[in-house]
Amino acid sequence: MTFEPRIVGFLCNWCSYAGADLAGVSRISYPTSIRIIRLMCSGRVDPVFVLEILAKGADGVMVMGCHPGDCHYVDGNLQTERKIKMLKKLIARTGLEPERLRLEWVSASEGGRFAELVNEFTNQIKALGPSPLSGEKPDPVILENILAAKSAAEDFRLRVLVGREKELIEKGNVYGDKTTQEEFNKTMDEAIQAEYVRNKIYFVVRKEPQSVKELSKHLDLDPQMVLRHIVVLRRRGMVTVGRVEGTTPLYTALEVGR
Amino acid sequence: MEHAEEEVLRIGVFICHCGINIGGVVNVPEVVKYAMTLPNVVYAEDNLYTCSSDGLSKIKEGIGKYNLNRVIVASCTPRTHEPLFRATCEEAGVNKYLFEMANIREHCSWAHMHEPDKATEKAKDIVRMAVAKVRLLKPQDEPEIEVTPSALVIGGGISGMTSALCLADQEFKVYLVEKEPELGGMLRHLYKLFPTMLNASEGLSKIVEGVKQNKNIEVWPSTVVKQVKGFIGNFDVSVQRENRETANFQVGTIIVATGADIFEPVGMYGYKKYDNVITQFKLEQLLKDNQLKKPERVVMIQCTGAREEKGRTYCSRICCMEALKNAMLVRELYPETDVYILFRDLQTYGREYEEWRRMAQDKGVKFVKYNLEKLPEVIAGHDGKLTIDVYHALLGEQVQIESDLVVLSTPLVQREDAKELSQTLKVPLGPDGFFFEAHVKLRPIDFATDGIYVCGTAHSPKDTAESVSQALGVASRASIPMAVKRLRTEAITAMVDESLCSGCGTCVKICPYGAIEKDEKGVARVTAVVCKGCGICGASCPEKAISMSHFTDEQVVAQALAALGRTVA
Amino acid sequence: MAYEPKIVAFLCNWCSYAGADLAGTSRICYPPNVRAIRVMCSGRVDPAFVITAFETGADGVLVTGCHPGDCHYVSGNLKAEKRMENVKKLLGLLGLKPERLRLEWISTSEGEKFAEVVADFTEQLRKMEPNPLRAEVNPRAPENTKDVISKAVKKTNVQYCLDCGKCSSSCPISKLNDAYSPRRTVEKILLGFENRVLSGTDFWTCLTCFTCTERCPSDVKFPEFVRACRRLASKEIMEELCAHRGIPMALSRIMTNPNIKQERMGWLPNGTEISPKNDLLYFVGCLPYFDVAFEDFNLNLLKIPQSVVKVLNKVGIKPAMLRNEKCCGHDLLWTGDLENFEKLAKMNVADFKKTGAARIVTACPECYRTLKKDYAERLDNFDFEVLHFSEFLSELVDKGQIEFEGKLERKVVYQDPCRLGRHMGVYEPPRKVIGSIPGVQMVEMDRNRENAVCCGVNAWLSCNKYSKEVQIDRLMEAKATGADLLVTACPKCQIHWKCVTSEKLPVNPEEVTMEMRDLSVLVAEAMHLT
Amino acid sequence: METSRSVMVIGGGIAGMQASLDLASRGLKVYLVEKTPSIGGRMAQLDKTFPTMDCSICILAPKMIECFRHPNLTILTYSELQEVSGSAGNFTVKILKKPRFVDEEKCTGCGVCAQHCPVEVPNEFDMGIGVRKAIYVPFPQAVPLKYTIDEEHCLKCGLCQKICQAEAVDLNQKPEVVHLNVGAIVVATGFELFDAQRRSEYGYGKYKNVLISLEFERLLSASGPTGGHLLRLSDGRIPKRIAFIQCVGSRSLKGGVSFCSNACCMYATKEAILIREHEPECEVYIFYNELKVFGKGFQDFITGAQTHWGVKYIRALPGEVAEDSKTGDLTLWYEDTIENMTKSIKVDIVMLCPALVPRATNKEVGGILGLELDENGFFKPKDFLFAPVDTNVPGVFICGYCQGPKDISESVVQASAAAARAAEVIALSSSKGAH
Repeated sequence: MTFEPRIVGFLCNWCSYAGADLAGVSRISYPTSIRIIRLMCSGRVDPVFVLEILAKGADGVMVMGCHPGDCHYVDGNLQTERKIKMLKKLIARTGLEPERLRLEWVSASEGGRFAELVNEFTNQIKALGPSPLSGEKPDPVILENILAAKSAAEDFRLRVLVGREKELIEKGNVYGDKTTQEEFNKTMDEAIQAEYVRNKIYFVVRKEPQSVKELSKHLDLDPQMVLRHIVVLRRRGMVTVGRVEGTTPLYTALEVGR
Repeated sequence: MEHAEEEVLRIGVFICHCGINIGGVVNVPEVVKYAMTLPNVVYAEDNLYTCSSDGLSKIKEGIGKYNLNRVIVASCTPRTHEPLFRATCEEAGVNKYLFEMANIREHCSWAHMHEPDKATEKAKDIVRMAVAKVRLLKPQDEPEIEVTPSALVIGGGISGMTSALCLADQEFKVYLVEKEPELGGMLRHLYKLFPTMLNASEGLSKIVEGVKQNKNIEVWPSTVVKQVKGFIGNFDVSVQRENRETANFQVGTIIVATGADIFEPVGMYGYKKYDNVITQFKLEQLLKDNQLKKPERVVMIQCTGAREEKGRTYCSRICCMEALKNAMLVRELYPETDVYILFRDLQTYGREYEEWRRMAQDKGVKFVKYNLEKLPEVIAGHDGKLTIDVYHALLGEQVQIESDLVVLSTPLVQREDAKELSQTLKVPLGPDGFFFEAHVKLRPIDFATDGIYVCGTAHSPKDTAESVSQALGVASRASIPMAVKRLRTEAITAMVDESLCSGCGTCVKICPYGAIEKDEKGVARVTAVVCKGCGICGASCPEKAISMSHFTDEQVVAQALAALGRTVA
Repeated sequence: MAYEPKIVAFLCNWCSYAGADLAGTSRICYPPNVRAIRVMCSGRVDPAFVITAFETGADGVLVTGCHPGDCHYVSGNLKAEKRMENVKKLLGLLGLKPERLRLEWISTSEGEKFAEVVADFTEQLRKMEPNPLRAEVNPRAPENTKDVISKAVKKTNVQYCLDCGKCSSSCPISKLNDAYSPRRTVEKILLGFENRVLSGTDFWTCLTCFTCTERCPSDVKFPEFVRACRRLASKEIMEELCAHRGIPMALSRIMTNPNIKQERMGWLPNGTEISPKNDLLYFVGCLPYFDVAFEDFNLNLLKIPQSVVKVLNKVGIKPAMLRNEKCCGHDLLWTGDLENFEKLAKMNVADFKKTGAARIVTACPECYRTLKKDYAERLDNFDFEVLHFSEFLSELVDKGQIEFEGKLERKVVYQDPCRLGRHMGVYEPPRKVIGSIPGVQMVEMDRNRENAVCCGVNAWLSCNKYSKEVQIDRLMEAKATGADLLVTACPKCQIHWKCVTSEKLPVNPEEVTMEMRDLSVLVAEAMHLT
Repeated sequence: METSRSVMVIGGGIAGMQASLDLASRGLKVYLVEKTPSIGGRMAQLDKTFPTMDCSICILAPKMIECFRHPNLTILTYSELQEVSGSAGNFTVKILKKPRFVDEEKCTGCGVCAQHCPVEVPNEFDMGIGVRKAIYVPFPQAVPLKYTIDEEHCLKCGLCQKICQAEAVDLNQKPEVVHLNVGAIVVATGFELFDAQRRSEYGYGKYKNVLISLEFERLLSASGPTGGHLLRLSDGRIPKRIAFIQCVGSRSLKGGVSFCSNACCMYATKEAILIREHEPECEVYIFYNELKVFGKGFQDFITGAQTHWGVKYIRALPGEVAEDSKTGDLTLWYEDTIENMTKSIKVDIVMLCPALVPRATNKEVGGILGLELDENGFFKPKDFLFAPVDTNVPGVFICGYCQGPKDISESVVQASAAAARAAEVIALSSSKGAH
């Protein structure tokens, strides 16, 4: 049978949801693939939602908000944009196609546009095929990666960076010096990479204790980097030395209340 | 919260045919059957029109008969019908926040009318999603807060006084704070007011009297606002008099009517270099005090320091009329005196002012258009005269005008102390330096922060009539909360889990409404009244310490997973 | 009583002048009344020279040239002959004995003949009374330029100019001629640069077609402003720009002379009836003169008054008419000669009164505007209802008093004359009349009614390459409608268009040549009255 | 004298809605009387609003719904003022509710009737560019979302009656008179467009590709007849060059109105920017006489249009527009008053900005209420300076465009002002009543 994508759409109450209503009112048909969730503002979309849903096998996720400037909540939609930007980078690392996540602006008068977008996105997903995480036997590797990404997204560091982006770039930090978009992106990318890997390490060693060597093979990462991450994880109280085999310490995960 | 856990969920689902709008596409009975299979659904039925009066009574019946404590209506868009059904639930004793709508018309039957089967499947999913959410919903109440029925008006000019009088007439107490020792503001310095040419002093004295007489208005001259704490309904204001003595008021609302200053064009067109180069404002005073000696030729230069490429890019709105007015006054006073107006675009807008241009033309005032690219030059001529060398854009040639009085029309600019006030009140200033309203079109005199309003030239340059309109406007806006006395706070608000909050302040920065501040413990505290419930803070909180009532993470995710066919039971 | 006539003689250089010389060298005596002017060829003698000679008081004009065949310039003398015939006709119309103008062939060897001709001509003139036409020169009261202008500015709303340029971009001329812009003219006036304007060509370039007036948002009546200021503007430039050496204006000036007794009713067809007194007076206008002046165009313009009278008779009206009707003065008024205009107006009105008429009908839009508006404004005793013939006809159509015979299978396009349309707002009556003719299919040019385009010249001024472009453009527009007949209600339109099409054309003549007809003639035809 | 604590607001445009909401939210009973079948007014027809480029209906619809939901607010659509007696604090009002031939109680706005209605007529809301049925809602977001049968075009075929399962269609519905007792009255009748055909030199109504502003708004609007695709009506081609002509009928001593409409320079700029957004290839020229940039953010908006969007401004009001009957292209003649040259330019579409004029019906409304009108047909304020929203009749207030030219924000401000005065009057007269 043909593949019917499952798409979850987060729509803001004021523009996009109204736009979807208008599509219906104007009897503009589009694929049945999308399931709409109404939020007051697209800014409410927590990166964690998206990763959670992808982990549970959604074939695609659409986030829709008011056009820049139209936001009912001043600039909530710009916050959304930053989050999605970060998310896509994060997802890209997990082996899942970042194209499965999409952000669009749809105004209350753009019923036609809404339909077109759903149609377009559905086709795009069809082309990608079913999510490797959907169905009975989700791909274990990608699943693990996504869960790592998810806990990275729950983590303080990435969230605070996203939350402060506007301020850092426009107003400047506590010392009043501004960051350029380039500088910021650089920091952001590093943070994403680091946090993702760390959480990955955490998930790996949670299954069974591992040595730096093994880890560096598993993650195909320079042992030195691995060690550096482990140091951080230890400081965070997420990882500790399980046992020592000969001279090689094997690290294991600590249960952390999350 | 706890009791919600204990109680047994009893969900009722009411599915609407909407005539044939839904029923014609979606197999409603099948959806009803399906709904019954969902966890905690104890009752489901279909109606022809759920929103019709008899459909509504069916809901009430259902609630009573099956003592439902959660209700779902699957029909059209909540954006129009949710309030109706919520009200129905309340009438039947179910908290309105325990109601959820499933939009199976706009988002389903209408959009997929050619695929009835898929539409039916989608309808089931939508209902399932609603069930998933409604199971996690908690009853909410909308706590009310008291509003102090008094207002603080900052600025004793025509705007401030007009607002004050209008509020006072509605029996609200008004504290009118004026920086200067005297009431009256800008009008005290003006001669005649366009378009009626009334003497400013005449118009002003009536109003000042009115204010002084009014028992509900407390005038505080020579006073400035020092500190403002609190939020709409309950502001704590402390003011300070010249003589350092301070005072505190409790007010429900605050009106900013601080007016504007006139730009001093030092170094432009020989201002302050030649003493026969003066500002339009100065000319008005000379006319007022009958001090103007007969000039042979007057040249007025518009847009001096306004509509610049950089800096003051804005148009000051009133200067053209000011110039026309004074030009005519001069011609009336000294008919032999030539008057030239050097302009860029004549802002003779609205009902009267085009007619004003014609009046000036009738009176023989001469107009010369110049361009930003080729500004006029003022050159010293012999015996104290000045030569204005201007490129006449409409003739395409350089024209020299000898004049013994050059008058510069300069824009209104924000006052120096406005920045301080904007910080005290936590309300923004715009790029042009004037106070920045919540929305240019639909909330032109509100601030994004509830309970604080702006009017008059503090908002942007405008004439007397326009200032009065705005002043009356804010009087209406401010009287709303004070008239209803109590404010229902939005139930959909952010909630901070203090145990998780690290006080990083991200939410404080991110909230568009300044609804979050750090309390003495250094953790975030949400002012429910001010919160609009967008949830941006929740989605951004680094510690995930903030959650949104009625749109909690669990609820949203549950809905999403239900969409994927993975019911979280 | 005996008087000494003054004779102006034009002598051609090659024959007659030499002849006159010979008379002298051979000591042949002849009267001293002649004043000789040497021209290279008798063909050089412009009718205007002759008219001017008479206007300024010559009792006789003698034009002499080589004998036919001897002309140094092949056929110049024959042209002269034809021209002088025309001038004689004009003099006849003005009630002046044609013999006062004499054309003689005198060769180099005919010294005696020259003397005889002069002697004989002098004798002949002595028998007549002195030239009655001598127009009085009007010493114009000195005026304060600034006052005239500021009055005009107020009267015509010039001060309200918005500098929007609608006038210039509506003006048929400034679209072609960048040097000319009503807006800039106004702007200069308002800034006090009037001398620059008065010494330039601006005021003489305006067609006074009222298109700008029609469209100006500030209701600036530019043509009327121009009219008010023309009396101040440079006459030299005007004369340069004036077509036909100013004959028409000269004729009008001559008519201000109370002594003249015109003979202008010759065209009246037999069988038609007019009456000395009637409620309706038909004001013909200068058509009899134009018919002569523009004979070469063979428009036979006299068909117009003939048709009018026939139609009037047909509906049982014997109109009053003026045997000594004077020019309405339109062209004088629009070139700033107020004094002579007012003289003509007064004389005409005096004559109108004699007929006991209450209504005046005319087929000429210029006369129509001048009587209805300018007479009414300037004379306190003007109490007549003035109608353009088209209005009169449409009344008849309404009353069903017109019987058309058979069908007139023509596709007709109508040109709105400026003075009838934009000046006076008469757009529909002509259309109604044309539309009511059985068989006629009426089409419109894209630019019609208030947007119609002028025929290109007014008051014989500034007839130049620009006006020609305007005319050709307009004729092409008319042709493009697919109509086979171009109807207008103004004789001048026909004259100016005919003039342009009779010259060398920049376009294929096919695209512009059209059969033209005056409304009155068309109606007469349709009523089978011609 | 007993006072009514309710207010009648005449006109359901943005001004009327704002005044109503202010009054209702402060606890007074409000009757909002609207002539057409839906509230929303002119703003609902706009695509975007300057200078923020907000989607007009997006920011308006919530307000409309708020009006509809508000417990203190009763909307009387398709209704007209008939009679008023009494005085400030206590007016008695007669309203004529025209028959919709649809029972507002029963109609659920589902629209099945319109799908089946055989009669198609040009939709006024879309300025006649789009079509609607004889039974219709003017636009999808209409409030109340109740259908209306337009008697003029209805064939009385009864199809809608058969099809409507809510049994809402009632072809024998009769006009109904509603009696109200109110303490104050707010008038907000808004504006209409100057008839551009009166400036025949521009060929509106004669040339297909000469449009007026509001038609253009609908053409640009995503919910408009072309779904927001910018097309030439004559041949459906995408335009490559568009010219705006300002001051059509405004600022005129002759053939128009004497005043400036305040909004045209800005909305033309807005539409110009939208064109450049839709069709970056399409050149846009704005022919103006004076740029009116007096409002907050206006100058920056225009500067942006010039520098960032490449909109060309030419200081000239064209003298005439001519059509090439074969191609439908238009030639504009104008004198560039800065270059001092008379030129012509060929364009695909000419967009006229006609004067915005007070409604002709102000005479009747004014007559019924005893209000003075000025020579332009605006309602006269009692004192232009210090009582701009008061009128010669105590207790009757004016706001929005019917008081004088205004843009949206100025109208909103004045609406609140009128609300304040109305509330004041009621407060004062009831306190008097008390004593």
